[in-house]
Amino acid sequence: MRIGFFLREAFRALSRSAAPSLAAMLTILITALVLGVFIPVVQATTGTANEVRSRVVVDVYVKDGASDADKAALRARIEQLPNVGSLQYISKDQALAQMKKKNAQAFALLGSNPLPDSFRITPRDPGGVNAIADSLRTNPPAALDDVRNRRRDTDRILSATGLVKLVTAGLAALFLIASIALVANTIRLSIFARRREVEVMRLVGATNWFIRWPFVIEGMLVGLMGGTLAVLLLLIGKETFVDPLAHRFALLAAPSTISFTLLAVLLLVACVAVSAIGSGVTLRRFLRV
Amino acid sequence: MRIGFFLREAFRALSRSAAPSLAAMLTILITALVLGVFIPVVQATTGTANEVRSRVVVDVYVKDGASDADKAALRARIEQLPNVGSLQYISKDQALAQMKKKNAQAFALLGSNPLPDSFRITPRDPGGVNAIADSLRTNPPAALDDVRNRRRDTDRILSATGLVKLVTAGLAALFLIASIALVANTIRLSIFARRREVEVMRLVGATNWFIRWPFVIEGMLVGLMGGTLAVLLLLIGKETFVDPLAHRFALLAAPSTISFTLLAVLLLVACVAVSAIGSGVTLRRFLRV
Amino acid sequence: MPGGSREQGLARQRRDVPVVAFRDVTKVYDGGSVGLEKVSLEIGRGEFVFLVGPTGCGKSTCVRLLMKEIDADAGEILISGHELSTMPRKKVPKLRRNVGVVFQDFKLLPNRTVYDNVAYSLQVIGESRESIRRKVPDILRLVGLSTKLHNYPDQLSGGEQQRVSIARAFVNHPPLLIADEPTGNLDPETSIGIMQLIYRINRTGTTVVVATHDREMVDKMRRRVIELREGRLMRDQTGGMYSEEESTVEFAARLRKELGIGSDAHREHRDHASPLITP
Amino acid sequence: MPGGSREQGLARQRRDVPVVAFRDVTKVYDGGSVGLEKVSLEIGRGEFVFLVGPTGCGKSTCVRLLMKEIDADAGEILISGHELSTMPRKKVPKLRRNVGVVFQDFKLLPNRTVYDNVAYSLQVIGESRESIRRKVPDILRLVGLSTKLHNYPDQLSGGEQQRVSIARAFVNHPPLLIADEPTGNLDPETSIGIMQLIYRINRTGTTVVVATHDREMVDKMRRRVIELREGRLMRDQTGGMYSEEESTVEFAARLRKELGIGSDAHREHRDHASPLITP
Ligand SMILES: Nc1ncnc2c1ncn2[C@@H]1O[C@H](COP(=O)(O)OP(=O)(O)OP(=O)(O)O)[C@@H](O)[C@H]1O
Ligand SMILES: Nc1ncnc2c1ncn2[C@@H]1O[C@H](COP(=O)(O)OP(=O)(O)OP(=O)(O)O)[C@@H](O)[C@H]1O
Ligand SMILES: [Mg+2]
Ligand SMILES: [Mg+2]
Repeated sequence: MRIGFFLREAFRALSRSAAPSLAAMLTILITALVLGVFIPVVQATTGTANEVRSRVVVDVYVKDGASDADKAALRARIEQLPNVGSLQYISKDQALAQMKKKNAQAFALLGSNPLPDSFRITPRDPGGVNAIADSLRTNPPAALDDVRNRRRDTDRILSATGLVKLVTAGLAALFLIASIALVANTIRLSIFARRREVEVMRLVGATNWFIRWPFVIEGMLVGLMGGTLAVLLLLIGKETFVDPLAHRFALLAAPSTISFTLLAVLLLVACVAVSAIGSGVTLRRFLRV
Repeated sequence: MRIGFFLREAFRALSRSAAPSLAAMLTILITALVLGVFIPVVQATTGTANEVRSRVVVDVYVKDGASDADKAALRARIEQLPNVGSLQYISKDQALAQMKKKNAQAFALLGSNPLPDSFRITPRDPGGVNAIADSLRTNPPAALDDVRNRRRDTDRILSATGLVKLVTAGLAALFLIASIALVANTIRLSIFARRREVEVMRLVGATNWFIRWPFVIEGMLVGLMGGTLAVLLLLIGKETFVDPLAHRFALLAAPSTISFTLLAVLLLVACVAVSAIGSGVTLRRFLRV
Repeated sequence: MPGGSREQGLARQRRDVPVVAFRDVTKVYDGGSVGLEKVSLEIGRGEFVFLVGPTGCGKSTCVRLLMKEIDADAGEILISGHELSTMPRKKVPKLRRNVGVVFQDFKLLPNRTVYDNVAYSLQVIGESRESIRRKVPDILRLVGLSTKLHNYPDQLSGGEQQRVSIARAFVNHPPLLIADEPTGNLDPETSIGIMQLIYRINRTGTTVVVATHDREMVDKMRRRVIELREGRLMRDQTGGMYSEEESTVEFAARLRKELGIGSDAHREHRDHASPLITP
Repeated sequence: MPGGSREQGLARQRRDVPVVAFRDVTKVYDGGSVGLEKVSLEIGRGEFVFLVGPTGCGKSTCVRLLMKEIDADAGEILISGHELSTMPRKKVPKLRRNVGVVFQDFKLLPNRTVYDNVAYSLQVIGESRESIRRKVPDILRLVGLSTKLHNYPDQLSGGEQQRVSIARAFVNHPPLLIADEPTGNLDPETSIGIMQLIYRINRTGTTVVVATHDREMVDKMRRRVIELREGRLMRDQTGGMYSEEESTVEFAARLRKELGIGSDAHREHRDHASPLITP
């Protein structure tokens, strides 16, 4: 019976004091929409940055004519290193084939194969790539001819992707905090517009929770409606813009982003929670009559 | 005298009905802050994308032993093409020197120079790069040996940077609209909380503009305060986070972004304008008593 | 706009044009409540009229119609010859400045002090700051609120709020003054003071309409009485027995005598008490 | 919480504990206005007390103190022996449910209909829906608002709003009923109906405190009168001349006779009119 009463009260408030509730809903709708667009973008960006970082490698050239035992020792030495993700042996023939594919003209007239055998190390953490190279250079094994980690290129890649990740993470944090603050702020104001009502309820003998529950339920309804509308708009946007575009940009490796269903559920839960908690907490100030 | 009166009225409203004004200010502060962070990021991203796009080139290889006249004809033909930004002649010696710099080992043992002379075209609009190559391929001039525009690489670069530009532009538009909607919404609600006051003023014989001016001025003050706070926070953030980081990421070509002063001025003007106009427009609804 | 031109706005009208004229005015609220039904009446310049009737009979509806806060469904309402229903929205503020109203629910501005609430009435007509600084304390002294100048409405008792509303309606000397239940929250002594004030204002030529339940006051004042009942005009009678030339002091003295209230607070206290002590 | 236990809350107290006791209560508002100054008084179970005094004397301050809407600066306030100043915040709602208050400014909930405003008083004490559906129309018929059940407060006249406030205070039969100026916006006939209702409630054992300016009503009712002046207690007198056993019908008849008002609306209209027609 109580829950029925609170629900009816919440619906009454929604329909009678429509303006403040509508404003709260609009704020939730907008922030959820922005977040719903932004979250996949952040994920895609971070995913791409990580993908680029994973291309950072260390090439270890083997001395021409090194014995198989020396090569095995070199391999063992490399495998012992920390932070080695995967290790690939590239024979001089494979290397030439690759080169020719990349630059046919330059290698077309080549008589002999000038390229050495090599190991290609993909580090587990791209940030530690220079450490791998340095550790091999100090006290080099017999078979080692040269270590190449294209320090300039690597540094630039790491630097750029690091910056991208940092900026997107910063933006994401900023937006999340801003969204919560904006929603809380609007809810606060929408309850402020009805503070006289709350005061009268107190004077008539209503307990704090008796007053609060309808507001909290109203907050949940407002959050649910705002969130649902946002999800619907996102769905429409996805169907009409993103999916056709995805086709156009099919050449790119699409980094995996959150599934739409999960995103929708997350947004809805967040909207309802922030709105309900915001309502409940804000009321406290006006319940001290 | 009138202006003095309106100003006093606005300040009175600010200090007496502080809660709604404060809420409006908070919303302005937050959205301005988010925009203030986001605008330079958008600019940097777009700038970087453009910079990457500008690296898209078409290499036109000249037939070995082509006559000077033929070469000149080829050059003239290229220069006639639309969308040619800059044209650079690379002799076979220059080409070899470049190659050696990039991959010393592979070219170290080379006896003769296998590379041809070439022209490098940088298109004005990178999007039209394939059109240049195609137009040279159909009906090729005598000196032309081959046209290389690395179609796969080019397409990927164009596609990726195009996506980046599209997404950032979309996000920027979304945020701008969302910010304005959020601020307008809060102002609407903050005036809604004082609608009784407005109705009484009407009943006492105040004209619409007599009522409106103080609200508009209050809106300007609220916008100014919110904007100023946002600019201050941005400045602090810039000094403590961005500037030290910029040093760390100095390896990257920093794409030029809006100057902080210009950004601050833009934000302030936008805050004041949106807030003042929002106040004035919202009032209309309550002035119909 | 200079202070003088306002009064002229109405004064320019021909002398014999009634200040207020209702012609078959009907107002039915959404939901079917009858506010007024075919009410016709005229109030001449300088008249003092009581509007009486049981609760819900349409008194406040009359006031709201006169202010053009609501519009009539049928019939004509004229103020100094101006039809209200055809009056453009832009002219409404000017109308309201010429009609001082004491609202039944006071309608004070919650974010302004007593002083500023009253001053607002003068500010809307563009009065100078000096003149406001002179007039406002004057009128607040008249209604007995000189010690509460800087209180906000929610820091006042019911009767004090009512007196602020009265002061605000009076302060700019409107040619037409409408008081809706102006003494509902006031004790008899203060009520007489307020009625005396209204009488004085009436004697300066201001047309006065007072909606009230204070039957005794109405009886004793011997002025014209318009009675409504369920939105219909039931009675429109001129008392006729009072001397037009009664001074405000005489007037107050007579009222006090007839209502059995002493002229000073202490006497009133004893007089008031007596019926309970000696039967 | 079941409806019955509320009343017991106060009834459990010893019979001779006064329902209300003020001991040297002083309330000075921020800004220095004196609300009450060293007021001591006791009101016993089942008493009917008038609280009178000029505007701003502290009547509403008393009411607000009794509701613990504000706290006293000095002195003790006891309700059925419970000290208000030491009462924990959590118990305040229970106190307020046991005190029905008619507020001077009505304090209706703007977003609820007349019906829902009154029903809210019952909902807070957990009354069942059936019992609410039975009681609310009953009490609204008693105050004469059965045709306005679904109006919102801003669609009511001043007097109608006041009667909603009265109905809300009565509906859950609180052991203590406080009415702050309950007839300020009502015509004499309706006022008598309301006073008759309050009298009837008093006769069922409810303690009643009525703050009012209606001197005539106070005189005629012949009940205990507490008079305040500038926050000080000036008088605390028991009328003593009325028969305790007067029925509500006799009571109303006597009031009508003494106030010179007919018992039905039509007669009242003629009677009311007469003093102005024939001097
Ligand atoms: N906004 C409204 N919507 C619907 N009905 C209304 C509205 N305002 C007033 N009424 C109804 O119109 C009738 C007349 O109301 P009005 O306020 O004019 O009465 P009144 O004479 O001022 O009464 P009181 O003496 O109680 O103030 C009442 O029955 C009331 O319920
Ligand atoms: N919140 C407040 N802040 C400051 N002063 C106040 C406040 N409330 C009341 N007062 C002052 O306290 C005094 C008593 O007020 P109270 O409301 O008790 O009077 P009252 O007897 O109810 O008068 P009325 O008959 O006019 O309603 C008044 O002088 C009033 O100005
Ligand atoms: Mg009325
Ligand atoms: Mg009071």
